[in-house]
Amino acid sequence: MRGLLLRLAGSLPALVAVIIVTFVLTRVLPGDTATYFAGPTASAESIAQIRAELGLDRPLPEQFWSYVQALVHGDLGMSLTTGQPVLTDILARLPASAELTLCGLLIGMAIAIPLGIIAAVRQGSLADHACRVIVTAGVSLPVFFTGLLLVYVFYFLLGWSPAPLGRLDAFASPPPAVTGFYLIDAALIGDWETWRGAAAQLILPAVTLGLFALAPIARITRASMLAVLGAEFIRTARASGLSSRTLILTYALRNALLPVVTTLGMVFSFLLGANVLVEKVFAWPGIGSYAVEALIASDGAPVQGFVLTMAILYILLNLAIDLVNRALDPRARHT
Amino acid sequence: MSDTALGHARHVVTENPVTGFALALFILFVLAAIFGPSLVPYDPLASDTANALQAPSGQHWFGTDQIGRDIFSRVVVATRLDLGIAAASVALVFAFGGFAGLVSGFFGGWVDQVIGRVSDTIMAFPLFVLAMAIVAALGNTVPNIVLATGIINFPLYVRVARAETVQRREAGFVDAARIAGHRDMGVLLGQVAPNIMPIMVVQMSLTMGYAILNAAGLSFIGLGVRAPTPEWGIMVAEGASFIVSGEWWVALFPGAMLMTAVFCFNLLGDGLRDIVDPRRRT
Amino acid sequence: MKRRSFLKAAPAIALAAPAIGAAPRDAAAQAAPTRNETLLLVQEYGPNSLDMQGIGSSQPVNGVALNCYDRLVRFKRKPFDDVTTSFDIKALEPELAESWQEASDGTSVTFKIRADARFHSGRSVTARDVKWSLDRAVSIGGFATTQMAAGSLEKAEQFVAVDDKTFRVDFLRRDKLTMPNLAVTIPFVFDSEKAIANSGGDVWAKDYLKNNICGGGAFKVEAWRPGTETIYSRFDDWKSGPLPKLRRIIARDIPSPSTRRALIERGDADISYGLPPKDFKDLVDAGRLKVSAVPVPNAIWYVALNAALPPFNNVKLRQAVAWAMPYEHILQGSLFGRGVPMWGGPSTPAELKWPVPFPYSTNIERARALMAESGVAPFSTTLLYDAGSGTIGEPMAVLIKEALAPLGITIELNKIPGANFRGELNKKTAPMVINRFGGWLDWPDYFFFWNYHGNNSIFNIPSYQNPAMDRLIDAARFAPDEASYDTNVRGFLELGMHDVPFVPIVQPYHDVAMQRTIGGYQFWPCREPDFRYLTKG
Amino acid sequence: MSAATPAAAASQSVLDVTDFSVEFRTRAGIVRALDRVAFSVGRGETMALVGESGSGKSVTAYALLGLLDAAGRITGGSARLEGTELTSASPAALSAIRGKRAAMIFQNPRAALNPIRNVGKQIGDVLRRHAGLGARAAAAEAIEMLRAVGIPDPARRAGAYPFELSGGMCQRVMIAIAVATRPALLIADEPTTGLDVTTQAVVMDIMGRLAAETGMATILITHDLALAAERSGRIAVMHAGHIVEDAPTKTLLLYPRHPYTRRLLAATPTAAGNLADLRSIPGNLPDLRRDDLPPCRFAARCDRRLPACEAPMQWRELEPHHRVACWNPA
Amino acid sequence: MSGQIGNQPTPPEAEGPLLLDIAEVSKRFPVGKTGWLSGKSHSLVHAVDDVSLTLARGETLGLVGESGCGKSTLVRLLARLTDPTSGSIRFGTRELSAIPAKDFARDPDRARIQIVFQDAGESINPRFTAADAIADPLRQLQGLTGDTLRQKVEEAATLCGLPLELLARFPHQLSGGQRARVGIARAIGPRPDLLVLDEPTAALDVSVQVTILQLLVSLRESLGISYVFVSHDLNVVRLLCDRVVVMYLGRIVEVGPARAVFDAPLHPYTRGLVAAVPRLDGVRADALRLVGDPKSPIDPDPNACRFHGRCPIGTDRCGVEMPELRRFAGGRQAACHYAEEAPA
Repeated sequence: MRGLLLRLAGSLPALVAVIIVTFVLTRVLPGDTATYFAGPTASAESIAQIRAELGLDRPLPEQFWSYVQALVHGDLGMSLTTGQPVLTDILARLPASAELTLCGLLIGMAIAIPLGIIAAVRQGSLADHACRVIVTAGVSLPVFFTGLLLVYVFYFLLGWSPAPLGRLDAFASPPPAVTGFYLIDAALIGDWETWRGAAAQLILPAVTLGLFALAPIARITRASMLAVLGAEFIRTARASGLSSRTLILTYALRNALLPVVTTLGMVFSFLLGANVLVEKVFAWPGIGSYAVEALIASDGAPVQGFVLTMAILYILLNLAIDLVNRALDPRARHT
Repeated sequence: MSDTALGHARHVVTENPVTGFALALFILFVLAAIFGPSLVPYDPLASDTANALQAPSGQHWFGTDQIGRDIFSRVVVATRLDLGIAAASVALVFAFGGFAGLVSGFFGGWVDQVIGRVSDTIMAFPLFVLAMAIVAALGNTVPNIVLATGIINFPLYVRVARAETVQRREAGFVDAARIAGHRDMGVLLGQVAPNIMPIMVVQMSLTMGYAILNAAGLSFIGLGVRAPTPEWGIMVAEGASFIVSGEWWVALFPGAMLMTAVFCFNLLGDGLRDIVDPRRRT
Repeated sequence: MKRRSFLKAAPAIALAAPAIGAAPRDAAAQAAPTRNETLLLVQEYGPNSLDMQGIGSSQPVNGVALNCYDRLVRFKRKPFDDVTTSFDIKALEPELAESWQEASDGTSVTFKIRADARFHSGRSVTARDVKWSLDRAVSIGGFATTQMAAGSLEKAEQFVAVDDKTFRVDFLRRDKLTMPNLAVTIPFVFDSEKAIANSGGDVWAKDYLKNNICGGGAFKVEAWRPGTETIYSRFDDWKSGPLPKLRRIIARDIPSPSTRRALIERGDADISYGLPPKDFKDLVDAGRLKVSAVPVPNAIWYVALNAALPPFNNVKLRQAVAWAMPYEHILQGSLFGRGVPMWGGPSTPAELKWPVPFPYSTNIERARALMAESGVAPFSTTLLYDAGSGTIGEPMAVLIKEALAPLGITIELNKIPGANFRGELNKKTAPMVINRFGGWLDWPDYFFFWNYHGNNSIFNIPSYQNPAMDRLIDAARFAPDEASYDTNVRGFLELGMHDVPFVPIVQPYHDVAMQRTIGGYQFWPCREPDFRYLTKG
Repeated sequence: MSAATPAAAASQSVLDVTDFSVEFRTRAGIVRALDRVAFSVGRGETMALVGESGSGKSVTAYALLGLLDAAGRITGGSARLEGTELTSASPAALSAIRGKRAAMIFQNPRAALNPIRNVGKQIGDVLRRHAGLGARAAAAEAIEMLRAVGIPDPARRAGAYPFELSGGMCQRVMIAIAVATRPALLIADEPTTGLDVTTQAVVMDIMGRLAAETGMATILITHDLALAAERSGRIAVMHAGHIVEDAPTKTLLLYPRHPYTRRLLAATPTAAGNLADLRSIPGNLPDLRRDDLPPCRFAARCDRRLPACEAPMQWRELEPHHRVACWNPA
Repeated sequence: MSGQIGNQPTPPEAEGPLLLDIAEVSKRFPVGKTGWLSGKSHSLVHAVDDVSLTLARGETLGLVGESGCGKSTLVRLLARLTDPTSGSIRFGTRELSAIPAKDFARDPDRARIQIVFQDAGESINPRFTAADAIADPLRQLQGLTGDTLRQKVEEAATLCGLPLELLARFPHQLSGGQRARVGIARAIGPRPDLLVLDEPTAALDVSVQVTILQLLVSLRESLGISYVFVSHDLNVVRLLCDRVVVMYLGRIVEVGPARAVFDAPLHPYTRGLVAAVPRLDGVRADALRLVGDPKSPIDPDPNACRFHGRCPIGTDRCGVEMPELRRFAGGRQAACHYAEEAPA
């Protein structure tokens, strides 16, 4: 536990750096927030007045100081595009992104890990090459392009998938928020109708993301399985006549999972970032599309809030990976 | 005994047809980048609104776009820019990230701490959004796109170079070099760097694909290369609105080209890794 | 096309099921609106506030103001075609006011407020509410105040609550725009008591009204998830017009235009707002959906040439550019024919209205000749356009770049993100800008005042300064009679045509696609959809 | 070499290997790694298989237990373990034999154990697979096995992971895994290479004791003639895929007959009084990928070479239990 | 730049009986990943603890002990690859311990102390040819270039019995014995006074080992180099070394003429060690078997004998009093309270 706390403390400098860098970046964005805020017919005076109101006329360090002070009080500022406090927006949208990303990751894992195992067990075989081509193709597809194609084919042409209207069909109402994950919340109250609706909405964007996640997961699974299968303790296990089931699952896979878990964490944080484009295509009310819109609109506060959220998520994620690694690997527990 | 690297490479290519295929594709892309502009049938910038949104035909192999430009010509001509951006950003991050990783892994201590913190900070950003923010803040010019793509790849290069360096820091040949009178920098650049070079080359090939995707993604969002310069990401973005209306070719061909290029670099990187990987070198 | 008609036959099963599932949970609704009473509208983006008077409100907030609040008056509705009802900008009809009377001396107008008018809170609407609301509009600053001023509504003292149901507006000056300006979306009426009670000390209850509807319009906002959706439900006690047929409106924000198109084409959405021209053209051609196409009053797509700075301060050069513009290519390539040509007109305006076709057309020889005459050597310059203009601005820019190259003008295209665009325009340094402008109040002098007048408002993008022009505009604005108005309008139109600081390209269409079952589409100056008249089934 | 049954085969032979040949297909050609190897090991007997690297001693063990990688295959001969033919056994049958009737331990014990599974479970896995024990019984028996190999506080150590144990401890765990099912044959492949000599002595003691107690046959594969001398009853010397000499340990050490055995002994520092007494072996191992391998693979390095050496090699039983594959033994 | 660097003939004033005089050298490493955040004091691994030894000119000193005894660290200390925590390292007349290891690379004495590494394959940069490897120190330390360099490389290779046609090969194209020769050629190229041999034959088959050992002997005779020879193989040490140092857990437990030490060890650990070495005659000294594992080298009790607890003859005294390295007849030393007692 002490180690974990230390790790957490160790990631603070990165967090501080992220806050500073984001602050500076959003301040040098070319847009003029005051002009935007003042509206099309504003006079120079009213723009100046708004600038003063927003504190944009003060020197940067002073602005930063007040930003940090607000941050300490949990105030991330206001979004100009939605007109809401950034914190409210992010809290409302984070579950959508997280649910989408997790599902994408799960789909990716469900396909990539078995593929990676097969490729490693049959190294150099046709299956190995095929696996390599498939996963590489997956990672080579630009997500924005995949998303568009999937919508076109599965919604517009085939009509198999529901309208890409966001998390739920327009006429359905979301389940009462517990976790914010519709699939979980709907399951909690046993509303399977809503569950199916939410799942149907989720599947295309999740597949789009999942395709992208295939390659890194399959690659690392294959590589670490290969390394493990070549390890001496596997030879010992074979020499002990253990069944191939025990051999592959208990001995090889569990060892091979160690680097896979680390990669999964990276892939997850990567997907959280990559889904900005997917959210855009699927009208997904997540934080990625929120950030992109804000960035395009030179709307600083949401961008800062988004980046901060992501950084915290990233740190928590690494912590979770550590925990999983500790659970899997006795050696990690002793450091 | 085909023990040389070249012999091994030949073996990998013949034993692994996928890598051979990727290599052929790669050569094709390079040729397109070099000679493309002088070979294409149409001026990639010339509009012809009378022939807008024509489906692929003998006249226009990949069809025409909204204002009648020949998509085939545009797609081919775009190769140079797209590969150029990717190559430049990869070269940039290779130089800086690779060196930082070397130094970090070799010296450890506070140097390692500082470089590690910088990497951590970059990693803590959602990378694509960071690239967007950099380009948005500095302006959407090609050098800035290159810079942004380089920056987001920095931690990856640091990590790979560092890990490889750490593995070799204690190697006998490092001590041997010290005994032979090399100082730290000499050992680092003269002994360790050449050894991690193959891995770094693999890394470069793999990140080329990612760099292309990233640049195209920026263009798709509207923060990339400026119109009317032919660039795959912009072309997909332009074509996106025509998919549902049935003019699929406007987005499909640049998208497919983009995919093929990324695919090619990824496969090539994989293949190179097999060549470099000592485990496959018996 | 065969493929699509086949697809159309597939029923939207996906939509039906969840709605049933949702109904039992909706405890508040006594009798939930049926599917035929519910409308699904998709649009690019939704409101960023519920208060159109507030600073920084986006275009869709007009729709909120329109549907959730009442004004004293509205424009008289008049049929446009079999799909669309438009309006007569010069005629008004009662909304919250059941009648009004202009004072005989012409210095004020007195409104009688509908006796049965109630707010959503159930309270009766009083003249004090109207006064508070209009006071707010002229005092709050930003767009609302500017718009009010455009109709000479500038001071709170102009608004007088005579008694509970009588309200008077005193005129500052004789302005033909005063009355119409009371019918636009800005001067809407709040439930002032409730607003003040919730204001938290702020005089104009800005924060509260931004997030809450506090009025008496035909619809209430049932749920508002910024950036995702806005759900409206009918106010059953609405008295300012016939009770709307629709009981519930779901307005979803779908940024991707192709998704919006797919939704409407597959029948999943009832109305789609803001599709690219290409999609509308296809939908019109396919003929399976209703498409409302109204040339946007007072509006044009234009290229502004910076008349204050070299090289475009040379009028010959501007004319050369106007002769070199690839008008037809732009209309086809960029707007897919969805617009009214603003070129090839007679050398003097055929009609005294705005917009009106300019006498230019694509004639490269004349352009070359004028270029030579101008004495300007070949040069490089920059053309700005708004990234938000999507599939229209960019092809237009590319075509212009290509078309001007033969004149020796090399153009670099500079796509500016929406938020920065206004800032860039404010700098007044951009040599060439593609933009679109249209005033709510459809008078030529209104457009010219904002765009050509030497007071150099932000919309005078070319920074055009010409005292003769200013005189003509001012004279027309406050012309005492028709004849002098006409003379001055003809004067500034001709001057504009000669000096061409703006090169008009086309008058755009406002296009809305809807299912065949949808009726009663109403077009207003603010261009936002009015749910009150819509029918379904 | 003829297919003669080795003379040393005792009545109670556990493993009989005859004419056993193995090839590896590599890119650079076919490696003839083992050529008509023949030996037997009797119950309770410890036989050492001695040779330099590349002589094929480990390949012999791997091939016998079906642990060769995909490139290797048995091209001929027979190997019978307690009467069961191993060369023709199916992979499943071999898997059932491995760990049950024939077990193997390896060098570098720490790497040879699963790093993330505690040692008790690793022993238990074998017991559950081959002895049909349930989880609980296997765990209990695993502790007994740890006790049997002399690990102090076995109940606690059963929960330990390999990284928490010393190299010597790990090798004892390996031995426990190997002998848990009381196999008839234990193959120890360089079991103490990499261990310190003091640890080596302890580990070898344990192996010897267990072999004595259970009567299992042991094949000790080592490059260390001295270790073989101390710990085996019989030594078979391998060179380039051939067994060149096979004799009781004392006989072999005192009266080596094959020129290679003599050379090997002369190069071993253990016995030498001073450095000048040591003699190297000239030349190198022949390239086993060659198609024209001479019948005697030592011939090119041999100073006793005769024209007769060109003839196919044959075993010569010089005296009972002492075989040599040489036309001109010393 | 080449002038200052590289080996000059051993200066006359350095002519003394001792080439190397190490006194009370210790090396401790902090363990555990501790940063400024944890704030707790470091534990230390006592890798080398209070070691003193001397090496005469032309002498070959053996260094034996089991893994973890500190041989490797001691080697790195004397080769000046790492800095001692305390103590003195005198080389000739110079005190080297004060020169930081990272500066020693350009020190004039760098050429005088060379190493032959344990794993010759790993110690040659895989991207360099044999010629590159041998040339490297000559170029760096003696500033040789061009033909002179080539000539010197070939000379060193010839001295080490390395056929010149192999010089163009990469390490993985060489056999183990050939690689060992490259490693030795590289080390003797700059004509060092002291050659540290760190298990140079550990990875080799006996037949090859013989040739390398014989090469080392002939080089010692022809070049007059002093050797520090590290090995776990007592037989080899016995054959090659004049004197031997036995280490246990970072400390010297016994020093003396090699044959005397192995024939009649004074220290109980040496006795156990010698007894554990397998013998060709098959005679086992089971009675002297050492059981158990060494103690942890982390923060050991400074007042207890390191061997205490594993020692067959130890008493309570050994747990409270660290035995000094005492002198015995025949130039022998041992660190045991009971060194005089005959083996049980």
